[in-house]
Amino acid sequence: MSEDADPVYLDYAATTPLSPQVAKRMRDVQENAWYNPSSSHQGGRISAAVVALAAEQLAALLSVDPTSLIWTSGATEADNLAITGTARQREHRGKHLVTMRTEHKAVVDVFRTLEKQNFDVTWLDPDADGHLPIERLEAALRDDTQLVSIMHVNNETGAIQDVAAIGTACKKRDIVLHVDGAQATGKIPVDLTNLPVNLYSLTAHKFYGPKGVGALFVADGTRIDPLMFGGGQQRRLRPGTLPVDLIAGLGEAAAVAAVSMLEDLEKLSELKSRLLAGIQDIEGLNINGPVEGGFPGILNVGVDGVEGESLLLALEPLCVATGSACNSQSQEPSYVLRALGRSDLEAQSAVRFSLGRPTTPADIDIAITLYRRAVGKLRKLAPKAVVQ
Amino acid sequence: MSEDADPVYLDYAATTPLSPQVAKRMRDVQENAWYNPSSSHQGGRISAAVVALAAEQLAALLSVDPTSLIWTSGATEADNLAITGTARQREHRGKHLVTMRTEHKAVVDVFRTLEKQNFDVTWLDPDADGHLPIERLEAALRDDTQLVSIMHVNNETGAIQDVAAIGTACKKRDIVLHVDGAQATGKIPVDLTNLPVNLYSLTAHKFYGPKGVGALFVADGTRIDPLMFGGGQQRRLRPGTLPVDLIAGLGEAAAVAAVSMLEDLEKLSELKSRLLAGIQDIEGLNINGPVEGGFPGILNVGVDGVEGESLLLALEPLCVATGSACNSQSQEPSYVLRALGRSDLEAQSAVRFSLGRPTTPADIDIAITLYRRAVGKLRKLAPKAVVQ
Amino acid sequence: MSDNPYNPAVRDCFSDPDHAGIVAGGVEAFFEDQGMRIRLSADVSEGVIRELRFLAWGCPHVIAATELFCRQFEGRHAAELEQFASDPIMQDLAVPVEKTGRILVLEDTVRSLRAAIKDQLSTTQE
Amino acid sequence: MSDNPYNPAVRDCFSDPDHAGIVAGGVEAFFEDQGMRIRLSADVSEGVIRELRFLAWGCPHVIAATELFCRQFEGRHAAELEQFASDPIMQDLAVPVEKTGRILVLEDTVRSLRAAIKDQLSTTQE
Ligand SMILES: Cc1ncc(COP(=O)(O)O)c(C=O)c1O
Ligand SMILES: Cc1ncc(COP(=O)(O)O)c(C=O)c1O
Repeated sequence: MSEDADPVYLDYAATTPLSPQVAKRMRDVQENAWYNPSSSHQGGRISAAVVALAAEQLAALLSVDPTSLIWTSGATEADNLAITGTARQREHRGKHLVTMRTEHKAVVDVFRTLEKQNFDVTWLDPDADGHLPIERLEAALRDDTQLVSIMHVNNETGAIQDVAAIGTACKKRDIVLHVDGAQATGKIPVDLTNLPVNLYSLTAHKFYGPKGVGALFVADGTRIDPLMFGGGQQRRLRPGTLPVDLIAGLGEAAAVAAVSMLEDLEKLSELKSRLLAGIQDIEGLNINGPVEGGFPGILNVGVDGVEGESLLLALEPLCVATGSACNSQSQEPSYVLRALGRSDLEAQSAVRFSLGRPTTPADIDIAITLYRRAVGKLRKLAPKAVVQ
Repeated sequence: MSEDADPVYLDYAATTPLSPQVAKRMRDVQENAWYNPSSSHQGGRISAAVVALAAEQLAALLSVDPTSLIWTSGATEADNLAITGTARQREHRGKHLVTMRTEHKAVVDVFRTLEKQNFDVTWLDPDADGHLPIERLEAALRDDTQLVSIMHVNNETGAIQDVAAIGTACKKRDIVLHVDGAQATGKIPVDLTNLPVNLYSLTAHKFYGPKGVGALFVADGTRIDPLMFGGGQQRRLRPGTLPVDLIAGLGEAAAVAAVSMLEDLEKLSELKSRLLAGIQDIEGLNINGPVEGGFPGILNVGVDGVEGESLLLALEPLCVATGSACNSQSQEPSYVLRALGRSDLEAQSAVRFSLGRPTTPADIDIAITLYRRAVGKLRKLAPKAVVQ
Repeated sequence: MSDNPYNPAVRDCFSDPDHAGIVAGGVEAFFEDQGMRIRLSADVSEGVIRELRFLAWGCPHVIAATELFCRQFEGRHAAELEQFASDPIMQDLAVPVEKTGRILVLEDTVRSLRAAIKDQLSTTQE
Repeated sequence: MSDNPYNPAVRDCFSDPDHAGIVAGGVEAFFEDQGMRIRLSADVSEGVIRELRFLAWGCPHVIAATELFCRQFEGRHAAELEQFASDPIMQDLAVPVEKTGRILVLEDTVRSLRAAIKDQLSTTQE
């Protein structure tokens, strides 16, 4: 960054830089295996082998079979493919679908579109911490329910859903479960062999892999309709030339994550505690999301009496998010926090600190100082509300 | 390549390596501007500026406004988005669509899917050279025709369509014209300000840019429905985190192409002539596609009495394609060559030599030697057909 | 994809709001709309605005616009407030169109301040 | 995404088909099916296949299988042709399932060769 001096990046839930190992692997592939993996000549075979290795690496991280992975351009596409693909595939059986209000836009907007196409969508509310009470899910399931889509780790609050319980509830009723694992993959242990999940979405750039590539896990026996057509690549489920270097980068990121995950988690927990300790005495501070047990890389806090956009500017050179990165173009208060019961005013002051592998205690200390200063400054600047 | 010794790559229509300038630019972005361009903080703005520059670079190559470009994962997605998006957007006006039999799978398979959804598709045949006679198009257009999709440069034969004439015919009747420019962009001059085209698809990896990124040009006033949903990115037409490094690479590839195109074309013409001169005396050789006036980077030839798959293996270490790279998994004779009037037997022996910026006269000479030897060997091996 | 949404003038006014605060015992104006709140207070004597202070709750453009207003009108004749229009300020601060409505809250507050100063003058002259 | 579709045995038989050709005046068999064509010719004397040659039109697996057959049976007793089965050859060459049908063309040609040799023997013994 060069715009201003010494920025501190605490927005790793929005995106991450390439891990050095990933960058190295991608460079190697770009130089020595840049062929089209579908070509039947020697070059094509070299690239195909690179793709096969990446599939193994990612499969190992998730404990799945390499052949169950479909490469996509990211989690957005994987979510679209999984949800629309299942809805279409099972349309003749029933048109009831279930999801949560706190899902990412890449899920919410797909369901909104399906609603317009006469699908019947039940939008479940989380509890105040962001979790889905399993009774709420059970109560929503019907004879004609075909699909449940629930995210694993929430991108705004870090809340982790009980995927095992959700999956068990679905499986009993032969309902397909899709899980948006964009914020979980490579960050917390995900063992899809032992989770009753049919479809699982992920994206590489959230765990130090390249942007523009992701994957959809499709369990054996789960059938979905494709979203795009052309070419016979990937079992006709997803056409297009395979970006061999991006796929290699995704595989390598998975391999790195597999090795460093526990260490990463421990470090993130310590850093999150440090951050919380540094700001929790601020008057009127509230935590958005689970106080305990959430993903330790995310801390979302709001304060009274401070306007969100001004807070963000006053925090510079700290790079944090007000809501989800994907919502940050709009100034509307986060619908995720609203679903947790926050008022518009509370929601709009929310700041998501998201920590990553490169984060240091010094970064946290700077963040604490900047946050305290910004809140103090804006509070001093604010006139008292006058009830008119 | 390491599998065997000294391969000669003449499959640049399948994919190309990164130009050194593109690789350099991408590395720089990966290190210094790897943020999420949608983030409203300092980092996000740095990445947004990178994306804006890339849009300008690509816009300059195509003579369009930067705001008319939608980033996609490649031409496959751009084709799907353009065709499905137009068909859906204009469905209420009419359900007749027109395309050619010689289109890429990423177009053909989308129209096939639309046919299943009760759209009425007219499949036009090319002449023997691969061109679309404009009277054939005119004759096919009806009052309820909403979309025509014709590719610019054919990926198997190099035939170049008269996009200006096609566009004029469409414009008169308020029909949307989509052009698949995957094999044209960055290779031949494309001036979309002066071509009556509504939608134009492209993919970076065909002109020394990265794999996994492409774009769709959407002319001012042309409206399409999105294919995917989620997030507000890209005017709600295409969601997902923007892969800033890939987009930067696409922009840079466009900038390089703008500078080197004429020189590239001249060189390719010379190399193609050299190749043709070296093999044209082979008995029973025929050229698939235009003998004159096609894209000089592609030469597609067939020979009597030789089986295609064996020819490909006998040609090793020459890396060439039998049909389109995207079809090469299937052993079926190319439907493109069949549409040109070739028999199955003729089509299956076809070899596409596609030359690129790194191709040298020495590569061509090796290709000539290998091709002559392989044809000779397989012909010697072939028993005469016995009419039973 | 956004360019930097805050031009240097916004950044300067926002990060160094010299006129933040309240003029104790000064003329006051307060306006609240669209979730924005602006409070102006002024020390006016002999028709001249000797001191002009603000408090504001809103986005950076609202805060910067209010600070800029104070910078521009402190020291000038109160009568000149008549000439105030938000357009030049919006230009100086490159306020995006979608925020125009917010800046009009400043206009309303300034109008209210003018009225309050007139009131005070008439009270004083009585 | 394909692994290398040709194992080393295929590559060897395909690139060095020592047995390509025709035995002039030998016993002949020809079979054509599914677009594949195989011609075998053999010099058989005293019940032994002294020389075995082939011509083939087809994919690399067909050519390699035919060459491999020749390598295996040249020099052996013609009676041993009875033992010929395409399964071991398909295994040696790792022939993909979708090509199994093509290799059966070889089986048919060998059967036809066997018959031709028998014919010749009976003619000779007459
Ligand atoms: C939970 C969740 N799902 C989906 C996505 C979409 O990922 P991408 O933008 O890489 O497609 C994101 C991140 O933006 C996310 O956090
Ligand atoms: C004419 C044409 N259209 C579309 C495509 C698809 O491009 P991509 O695979 O990059 O999506 C290709 C190349 O594969 C092509 O040659």
